[in-house]
Amino acid sequence: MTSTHAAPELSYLDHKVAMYRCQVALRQFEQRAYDLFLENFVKGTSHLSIGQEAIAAGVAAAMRPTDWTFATYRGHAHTLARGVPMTPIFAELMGRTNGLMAGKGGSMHLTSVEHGMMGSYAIIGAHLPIACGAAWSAQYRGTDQVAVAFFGDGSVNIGAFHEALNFAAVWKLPVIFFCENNLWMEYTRTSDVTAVANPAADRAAAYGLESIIVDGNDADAVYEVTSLAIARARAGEGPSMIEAKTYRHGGHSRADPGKYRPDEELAEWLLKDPIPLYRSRLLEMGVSEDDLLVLEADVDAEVETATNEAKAGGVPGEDLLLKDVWADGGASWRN
Amino acid sequence: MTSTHAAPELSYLDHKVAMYRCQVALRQFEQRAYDLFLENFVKGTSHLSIGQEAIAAGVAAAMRPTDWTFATYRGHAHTLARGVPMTPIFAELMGRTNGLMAGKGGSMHLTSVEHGMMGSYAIIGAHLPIACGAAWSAQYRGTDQVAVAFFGDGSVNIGAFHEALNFAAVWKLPVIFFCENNLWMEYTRTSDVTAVANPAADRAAAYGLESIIVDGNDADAVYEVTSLAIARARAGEGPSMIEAKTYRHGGHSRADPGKYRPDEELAEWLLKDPIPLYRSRLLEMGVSEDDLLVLEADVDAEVETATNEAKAGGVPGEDLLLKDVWADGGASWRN
Amino acid sequence: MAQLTFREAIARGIAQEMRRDDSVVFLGEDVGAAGGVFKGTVGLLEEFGDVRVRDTPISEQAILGAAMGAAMTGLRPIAEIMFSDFFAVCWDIVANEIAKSRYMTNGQVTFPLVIRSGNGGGLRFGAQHSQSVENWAMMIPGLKVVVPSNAVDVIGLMAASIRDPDPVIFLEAKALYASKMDVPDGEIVDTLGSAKVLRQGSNATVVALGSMVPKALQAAEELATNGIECTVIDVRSLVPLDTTTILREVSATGRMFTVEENPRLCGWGAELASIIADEVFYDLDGPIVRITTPHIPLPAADALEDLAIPSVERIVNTIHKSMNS
Amino acid sequence: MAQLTFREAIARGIAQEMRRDDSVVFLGEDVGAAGGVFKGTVGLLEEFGDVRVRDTPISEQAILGAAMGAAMTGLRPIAEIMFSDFFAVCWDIVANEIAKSRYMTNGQVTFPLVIRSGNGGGLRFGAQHSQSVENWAMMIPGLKVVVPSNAVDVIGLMAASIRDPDPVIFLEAKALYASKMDVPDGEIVDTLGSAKVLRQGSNATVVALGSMVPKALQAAEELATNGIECTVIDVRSLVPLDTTTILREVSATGRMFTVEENPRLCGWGAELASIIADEVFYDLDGPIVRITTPHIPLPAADALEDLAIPSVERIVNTIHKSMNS
Ligand SMILES: Cc1ncc(C[n+]2csc(CCOP(=O)(O)OP(=O)(O)O)c2C)c(N)n1
Ligand SMILES: Cc1ncc(C[n+]2csc(CCOP(=O)(O)OP(=O)(O)O)c2C)c(N)n1
Ligand SMILES: [Mg+2]
Ligand SMILES: [Mg+2]
Repeated sequence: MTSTHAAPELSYLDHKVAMYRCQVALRQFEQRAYDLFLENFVKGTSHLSIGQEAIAAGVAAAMRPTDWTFATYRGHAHTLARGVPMTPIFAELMGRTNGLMAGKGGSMHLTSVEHGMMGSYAIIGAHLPIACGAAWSAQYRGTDQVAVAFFGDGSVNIGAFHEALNFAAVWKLPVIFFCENNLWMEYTRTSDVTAVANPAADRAAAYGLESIIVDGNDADAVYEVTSLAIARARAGEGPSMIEAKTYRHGGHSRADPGKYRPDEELAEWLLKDPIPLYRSRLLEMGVSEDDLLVLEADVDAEVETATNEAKAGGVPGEDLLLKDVWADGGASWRN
Repeated sequence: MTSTHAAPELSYLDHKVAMYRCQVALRQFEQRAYDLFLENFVKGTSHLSIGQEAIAAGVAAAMRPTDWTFATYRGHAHTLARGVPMTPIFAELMGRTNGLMAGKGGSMHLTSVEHGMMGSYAIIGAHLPIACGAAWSAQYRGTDQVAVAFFGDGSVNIGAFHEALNFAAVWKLPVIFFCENNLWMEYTRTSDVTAVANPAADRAAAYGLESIIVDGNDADAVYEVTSLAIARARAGEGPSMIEAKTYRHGGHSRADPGKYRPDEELAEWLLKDPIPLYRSRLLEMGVSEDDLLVLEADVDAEVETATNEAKAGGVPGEDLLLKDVWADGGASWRN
Repeated sequence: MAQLTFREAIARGIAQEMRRDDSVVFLGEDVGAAGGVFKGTVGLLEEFGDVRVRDTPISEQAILGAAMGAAMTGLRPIAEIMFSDFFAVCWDIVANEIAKSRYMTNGQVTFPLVIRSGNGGGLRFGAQHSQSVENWAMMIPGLKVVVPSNAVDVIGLMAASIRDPDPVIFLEAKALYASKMDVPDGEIVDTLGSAKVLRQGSNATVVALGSMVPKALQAAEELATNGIECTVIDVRSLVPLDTTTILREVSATGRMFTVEENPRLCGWGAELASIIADEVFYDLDGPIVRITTPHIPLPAADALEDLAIPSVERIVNTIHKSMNS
Repeated sequence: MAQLTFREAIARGIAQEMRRDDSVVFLGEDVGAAGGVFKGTVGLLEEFGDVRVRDTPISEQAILGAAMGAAMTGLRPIAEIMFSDFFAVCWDIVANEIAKSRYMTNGQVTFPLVIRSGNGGGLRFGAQHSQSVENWAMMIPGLKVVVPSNAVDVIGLMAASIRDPDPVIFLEAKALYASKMDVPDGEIVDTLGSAKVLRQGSNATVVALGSMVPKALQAAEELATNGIECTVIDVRSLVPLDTTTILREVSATGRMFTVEENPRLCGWGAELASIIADEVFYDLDGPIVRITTPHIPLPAADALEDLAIPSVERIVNTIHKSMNS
């Protein structure tokens, strides 16, 4: 497939078109994933980012291929945005041998080390200190790699969040903590259970960090603010925390219709859908409707091909079951 | 013994004298505990509060007998200040049957529910959410009890701290989080590993709380600020966090000479020793030197008697070993 | 008499106790308005209001700390940990605080509380949302550990757990949430520490827990058609453990097989094996065999998960082979 | 050849490996300037500097998260958890993240890291600072678990653990920190998964770990004077487990006794008992008996702690009684 990852050397407009393509690809991918779930191809759970694509696209565009992403269970978008092809992700959701992790991880644990996608973590908060560790390793080895860890608004009340933020600040680690504030936890409104209005930004000061809030439905804004934070991190100026305001269009996970949310709230945010907004912006900037239609059709075709390739994958068996608990490739605990 | 707990109905001066007596009692008790350790009567570890007595005394004076204290492993002072007699505490340190918990808990876990001393907890941070639970119970049952949880400056970087603070704030619980900032963790300076200058106070805002700092070597100041916070809690206005600046004169625990601290730093803080300062204040206010000498001799005698009573205690055996794992009094896990 | 699912039985059991005792309160993530992510607590908020049924932040240490502090000051809290895997983020409160404080204080405090949690695999949730953690709890002195295998037991054991003065870890097999059975009307109260003999046979004793119980029963039926008659025991509670029943039934057949969902090492079956091999060694006619999930993290793919967790087929084959060798 | 204490051996083992491999880094609370609360890491800061030896905040999740992230990106971190009881505040990182991530990613990541920790009782530290948590780690697939019993093994097994590509939980018996022995000069590297037969006898096999090893040896000597000759095995590593040696030695004597410091339920001894009772059942001449701490939190008082943890006397009496009944 064409990489959805926008490399920084692109021209100004190409760069923006690439960010648009990325957002469209994330959207199309996840819509298809939802269909595949309805058709019972996708087993287990999955958490879609539909409505939040500008964040994954904007942040990924600000990263270098050698940088690291740490995502949550809601990690399809971040995985794709780092350039991981669609086929292995679809196949992973379906539990096939051609899956990104041969079916062993599933939707919540997408990982592709070769793309800098260092894992999707399904226990709230856990990956934040882990991202610190990667950043520490970059600092120690004197590379200029940066780690970016995404988390939700509901995740700011777990202990690991706090430990990671203080640790990163004290050690001046090159790590960006990126809060995707979509207002909701699973079925509970985050503001009902959080002592501050901006769950991440209002706590930045507690770690000596600047309070940064950005429109999470605007890929350009996300790109800008992340680029600055990454530049600071590379320059040895330590961590940043960014809070992006956004919304998930669907429910929390595949089984959830999201009915607990007021209709008006959803309607209001649908108007702020990042993809049509970005599309209009491109048209205003002179990109032609035809070019966009071609791009969109191209993504469609990519999704279609990937779906078919994924479905063609095999069913994993005993060999995979007992593979790779240990670095020797096996699962034996005895001699 | 005479209770070291100052009840609020005392006259102004009596109240101050009682706070002085409390501080002297804490100091004398712990000096004796240290001697007993050198004489090998006290086994295991113990953590003294010598230098920090104004906090225990000031806070306890602001509490009602029905209020609850949650302390750390550094809990001798808080236990005494709530009115627990010296004998069972000495005996607990010595592992005797007449110990406060018959030797089963030891120095780090002093508990006397009848005095509102709800336990001393030896895992950093754990008691902060537990104190929230007691406060929740008061709130639910409509009593006006308040929970006070003490913690050290080094404890602000553990996850449980963060969870407890947010939880208490959101549920508006009647709990006071009291930080005894003695500048040091075990052998590491807290400021070396903490992102903010005032470890607790600079984080209050992250939980929507006011930032409160007090001179922890001034029992009156501690009493005032705590009284206000408790009044707010009783009035349903939710939690407070207080940071008191203080210093431990000795090492972290019984085995530690505390040599890692600069001589000047220790010297400076010895000048701020809360007990002589408070003594001078009383003299200035017209309390006679003779009265103070009598009081001090009285405490001496109390320590002496308690030491002897404690030493007379028995050695616990099998019956205590297998007692009270369960509410039925036993330890059986099978039928 | 009404047909109830396992998940509906949870809410019924909790409601039964909340009605009779005002000191019973319930807290957890998404447990109120949403009725729980597994829909195990639907209707509780409506009936008991938001003072007794409380949604919390994602702060498992705070949830269990709050439950502990409330229990030691007069309430009888029920706390939900959504997936039992999340015990790992609050294990200190469970293992170091709740479990030990009564003993450490020489009995000054008591912890009448229940921590309920969705446990185990079968739903293709992957390694961090599918663990069977009954052995995590069993190995900590001071915790009672209850694992029901059907809707009626859910209600009765839930009631017994709530009324119990000690902390109970109540593990609900996620794979059973949708299972249904007829449940009698009226109050149901069971007893902790009583295993149930579900089937009697003379050749071997099969000991199972939670989601493995229906599988063990089905395996026993298949084995019977092959001439191997099995006693099947539903352990129901690991602490207190009904060793009386288990020792008796194993002695009677001379053979024991355990069926465990937990990964292999240090499971409850190992503990049972060690009890049997010590206390009724001379009654044994052959090896004690444990049928467990292999010692691996649980994979997400349906095909792999089905290979990992003991299946009826694997139980049948293992017992068959062992009895005929 | 020099006399070294167990605690000095820790620093020597770590230093040996830090000298040969720049990617080895070390972090923990009070480990640098202070040399560790148990003085197990004295001299490391001085030799390797504060970029490789780092003091951390009291943030166990951050410490182990950092170790994990560093290990997956090319370093070989050693992290200290001061007391093994504190694993409870960071168990998620250990059990859910470090242990499972290699498997979940189908081998994309590797975790060459060591988590070392002071383990067990004997110092009158009470229930929250004295636990033996080897079974906590053993029951989690994906963790290796190493427990040395003497200074030479500390160095060799530490080196092997650091060089091992998988995560190792390295538990140091606090009760042994002061023990001394002669240690050869030069590099010492041992092998994980190899138990050691310390004494050979024909009547019974005693299997011990960590702080229980010297007690088991002493008990064996006393028993010998009573005509009971015991083989004594030092397990040394629970995962990988040297079942070859253990099965062979138990089969040879026909009797197995385990000596465990952990509270009774679901200890490593239960796992061994279940392996023996399955795989060499027909070689057994009598019951398998576990000698453990009772299933209680550990009390603080010296008299009580001594009653709780298996003593030489209790080992002798238990074996004596069992062999003569
Ligand atoms: C420690 C822990 N507690 C609870 C959960 C269950 N859980 C999964 S997602 C979620 C809500 C998270 O909300 P938020 O952080 O806002 O992220 P979002 O799902 O909105 O992206 C919860 C409670 C979990 N995975 N881990
Ligand atoms: C979770 C946890 N980590 C580490 C420790 C070891 N420890 C005990 S006291 C202490 C220092 C605490 O410092 P501070 O909070 O400032 O309290 P102080 O001892 O100064 O009163 C440490 C690291 C512990 N008990 N619990
Ligand atoms: Mg959210
Ligand atoms: Mg301090």
